[in-house]
Amino acid sequence: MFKNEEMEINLGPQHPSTHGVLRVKLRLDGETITHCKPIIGYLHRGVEKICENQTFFQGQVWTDRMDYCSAVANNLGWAEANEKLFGITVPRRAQYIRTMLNEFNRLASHLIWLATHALDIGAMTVFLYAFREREDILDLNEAFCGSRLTTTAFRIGGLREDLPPGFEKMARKFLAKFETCLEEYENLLSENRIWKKRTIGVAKLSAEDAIALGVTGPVLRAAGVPYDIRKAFPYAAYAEMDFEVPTQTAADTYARYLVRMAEMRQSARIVQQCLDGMPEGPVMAKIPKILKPEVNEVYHATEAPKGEIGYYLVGEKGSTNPYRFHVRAPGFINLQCLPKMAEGALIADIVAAIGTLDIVLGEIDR
Amino acid sequence: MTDPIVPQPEAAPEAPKGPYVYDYAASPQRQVVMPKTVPLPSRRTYLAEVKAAAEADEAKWQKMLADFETAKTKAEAEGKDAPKPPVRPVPRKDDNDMKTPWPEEAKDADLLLLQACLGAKVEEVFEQAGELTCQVSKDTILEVLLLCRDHADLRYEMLADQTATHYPAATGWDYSVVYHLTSISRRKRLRLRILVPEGFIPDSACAAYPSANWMEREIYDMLGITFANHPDMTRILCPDDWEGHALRKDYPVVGWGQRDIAFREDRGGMIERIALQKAGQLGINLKQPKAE
Amino acid sequence: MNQPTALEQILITTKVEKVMNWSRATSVWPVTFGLACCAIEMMAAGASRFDFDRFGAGIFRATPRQADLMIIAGTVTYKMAPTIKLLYDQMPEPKWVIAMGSCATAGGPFDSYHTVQGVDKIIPVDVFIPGCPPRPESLIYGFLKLQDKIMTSSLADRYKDIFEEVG
Amino acid sequence: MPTPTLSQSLAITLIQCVLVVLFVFVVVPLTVFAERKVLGYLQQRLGSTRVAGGHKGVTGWMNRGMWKWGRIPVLSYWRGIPGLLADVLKLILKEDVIPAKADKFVFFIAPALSMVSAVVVFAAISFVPGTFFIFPSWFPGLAGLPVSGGIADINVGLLWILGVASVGVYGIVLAGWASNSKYPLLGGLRSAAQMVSYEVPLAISLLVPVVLSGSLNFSEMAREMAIGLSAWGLVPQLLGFLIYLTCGFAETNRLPFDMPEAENELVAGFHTEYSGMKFGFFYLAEYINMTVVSALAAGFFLGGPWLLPFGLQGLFNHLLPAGSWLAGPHAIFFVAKIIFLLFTYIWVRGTIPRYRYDQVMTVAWKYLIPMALFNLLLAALVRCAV
Repeated sequence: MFKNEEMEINLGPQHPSTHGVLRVKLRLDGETITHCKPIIGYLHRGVEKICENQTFFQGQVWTDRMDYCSAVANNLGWAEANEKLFGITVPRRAQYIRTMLNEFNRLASHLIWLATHALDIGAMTVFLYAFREREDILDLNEAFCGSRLTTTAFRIGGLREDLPPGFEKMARKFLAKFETCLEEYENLLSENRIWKKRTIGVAKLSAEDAIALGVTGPVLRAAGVPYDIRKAFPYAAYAEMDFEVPTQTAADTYARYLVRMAEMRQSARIVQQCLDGMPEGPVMAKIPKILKPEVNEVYHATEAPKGEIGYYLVGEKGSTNPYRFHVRAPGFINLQCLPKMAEGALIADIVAAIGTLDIVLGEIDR
Repeated sequence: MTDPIVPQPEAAPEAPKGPYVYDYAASPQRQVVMPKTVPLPSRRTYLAEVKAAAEADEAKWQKMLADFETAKTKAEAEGKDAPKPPVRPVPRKDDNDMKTPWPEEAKDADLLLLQACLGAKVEEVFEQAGELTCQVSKDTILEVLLLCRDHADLRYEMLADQTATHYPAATGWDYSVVYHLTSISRRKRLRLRILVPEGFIPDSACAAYPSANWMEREIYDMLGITFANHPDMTRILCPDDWEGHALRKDYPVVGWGQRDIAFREDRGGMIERIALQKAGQLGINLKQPKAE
Repeated sequence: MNQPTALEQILITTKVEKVMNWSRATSVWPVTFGLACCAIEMMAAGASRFDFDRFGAGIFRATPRQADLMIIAGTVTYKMAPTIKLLYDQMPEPKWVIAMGSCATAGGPFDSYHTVQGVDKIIPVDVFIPGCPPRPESLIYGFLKLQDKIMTSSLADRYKDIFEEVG
Repeated sequence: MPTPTLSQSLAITLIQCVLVVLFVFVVVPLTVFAERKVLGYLQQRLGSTRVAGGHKGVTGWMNRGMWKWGRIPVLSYWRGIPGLLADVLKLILKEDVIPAKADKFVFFIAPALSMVSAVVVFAAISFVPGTFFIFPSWFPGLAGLPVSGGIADINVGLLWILGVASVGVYGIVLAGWASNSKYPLLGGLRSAAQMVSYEVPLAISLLVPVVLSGSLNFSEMAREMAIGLSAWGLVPQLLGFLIYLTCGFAETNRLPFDMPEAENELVAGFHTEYSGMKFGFFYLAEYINMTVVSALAAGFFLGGPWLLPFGLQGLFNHLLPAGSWLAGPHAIFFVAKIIFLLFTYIWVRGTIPRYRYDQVMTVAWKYLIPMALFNLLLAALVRCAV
């Protein structure tokens, strides 16, 4: 008389909480998810193919548009991969400025994560507050490279220009107020009963599963694995910085929230150190105008706000274009664990799971 | 009702029937320049190249010396001034901060251990730019991956990245598939590489590292390499009915025209007529598509 | 047709149309639909510093059925194109489209195999906003231009094509 | 006072209806507007301030400031109000899409059901105790007749309110079902379960005023809760008030219980497929329901039209002579209390996140119902003892 029927439902590609154009095919038994399959590719723009047909210098503008929330981190990885390919040594001042901008960018990216994640769970005011602070960081971006979002901040071999006058003052002013802003968000969320109910124990991913699925970034650190490329394989000026890698062991959405909030504090700390210990000197290495590599392949990984972003470059002798340009996008790999997180959970939990993974479809689909 | 003073508009040019598409075959972007070289880094090739270059340099020097000798004897015979003795050319040193990373001999313990464990299955090991590369034979990749994961002295827990490259100019093989392994506990990275000919189906890495699932799907989508024992070997980025594999070197950047879709409702073929007129004015090559 | 006839001038329909246009221009509800980088700037335009809501466009509706405006914020790809067309068809008339950024306008920098070279190949666009991505100010300016367009539009113009077809 | 004839009483009822509907359609759009504004302030932005049409003519007058004092900082914040009119007008003018696979009749009737049940509830709520005003002697036909403060101050007022309000649930459930689409269906199912669950503690928490006042008539209950206790009802009944308010949030689908239309999960929930004024009906019905819930809460727990806060009661008793033609402060302060509660709705929406669906049910069945029952028991014991 009664029969169980599963309902198949499509989350996206146009859906308020899929952070762009992710599509998730869900099979529901009532409100419980029995099967979950993410479908991607709705923003596949052929970045890798385009870059293979452009010179090494031109490749940078496409890295901006991959993970558009953290363009500077993408630029940094790209620039360092190229420098590894050519064997370029970057001046120390340039390294410091890069580190500082990268950390500012981490703040901006985490703020977007906080904003959208909170909005997904229903706390709409945090969205607006986080965007308020993010605008200040974008002002810093704008002061440095003239652009808000797609920064094209670095060049192979260093920076195009030194910091503009007044930048340090702006940055210090921002840092001075940022701590109180963080406390403001935490007042709204950290001890909020509903927030805790919605996040504690939701979308769990154990450390073993996370490592097997290649998950990196805050999601892995929230599972108790202190793997941060800034510490494990130091690049830029991170070897000289004094910072901690925040970890949690609960491996759920709330743990990831705590990890990211702690990371924001650490980022502010690194920025402070960069500002205090900024060395003098040139910001650009001496390199020829046209770069032609020897036969070489490099894989350079850096710690983007979302996890490990790796650039795989193959250089062809005598050619100005990379023979192969491949990006190991953190979101692409991290998204693989969505079925593991969501199956058996309720439909509201998948919204939390997508939010906590902090995905950006631009880099997933490339 | 029309005003007699206003001249009548000229009759529109006769529009040929049928839909029109931009002829991408004629576009310069469509023309694919196939690479002539095989930029596959390898210590063996590098040594051979260096040796050949040194030999060529030596030969050139010998020829210059010989030329000088003949010129000298000729000048002596003719009673002219002796020509200047040749100077051996020294390679120009650029004044910049670049230090080209060459492939170096494998000294790292991991590579030596792999070589010892696998023996003849390892085709090549070398280091370049501080990165360890181990090229293994294409049939044994799953075995090597399992070894890297489980061996007590290796412990590469994570497959960070897997990708492939198309080398149309190579002989005997067409694609290289690279695996970037990370050891979180030992803070080490390792690159495994296999060379795969067209049509060969390598083993999927999913059995050793579940994270290979989507990366192998992406390789299949972009380069057309299928993997054996993969749970879901379908396209991931492009739609299922996509034609061609985009990252092959014989695939044009602008594609084969799939992107030039027109979903927009055309009321009475108006847009087509306008497009045709404009194209005619601009001298763009428009042609009828081939009948399916 | 340039000069309105005496009859048209005194007809009350034009006044009604004015009020209708005013109401439509004042309350333009966009559909929550972001594609790529421009979506972040669209969100920024809705956030505190720029506050899209000032112009009556702050209520982002999640469902196309209740929206008047679709902001194509980002790159349109071959895989996404049918969905965008479907969404546009699901929106009730009268509806408007803003193509935000160079990708939606003309493919932008992505002249590649999977990128549709401009959303106007799929759906009719009212306002194009250049920039990669456009700043929120640009989006607001484009939106004000759209308001001007709505204010000066007339029903007869909007359905001219259909009227011509019907005869 | 003369006894009205049948036609006269019909006319008076009609006038009352018009007044109440007027009240509803003034307060509700203003709530919609206030929602945008208050949320704006919570989020450090301005909210709606402009209408289309630039700086000239009528629209320019609206944009520069509705009134002469529109330039005064605080008052200028109300400049976006004409936008409300535009919203309604636009929704009416919008194309009305009915999905091809929808059940057309049910699809059509659902928003009407929602809206009508929400408005009809107001019949049993009296805004002013006793006489609202008496028609002056020059008024043709109705001279000297009193108009009471509610349309139908019936003896089963509370039953009427609860009964009719639950009909509104059918509107939502039917809307979800008739759309023949998956998100609305989920929204409809959620709302069915949620409404049924929350009506239980809601009704139980309203039983306390019934027990304490011994009546089901709205105005009598309000009087008993205010004057009988000589304090605001929430002083002895804080628990009841909190339970009632929580259930009120759930019954009106407001955050943190907006399960049926949870935007981030179910797109727009049960009204995903609705467009134009049909959607507008759902939208308005939600706000009318909010007003109803607030009116009940203000009536039973905040002193209703009877008691003013902070000892202002005595002041007003002195200022206004008894038997004034308008029972002014009563109506005004009752409305003020309603508005404060409406503000609370918006305040909560701007502050806290959304529950998950199973947690919503947990809250109802595991916490609210036992607490409400305990509260009722306590009230009954007190009543028996006193």
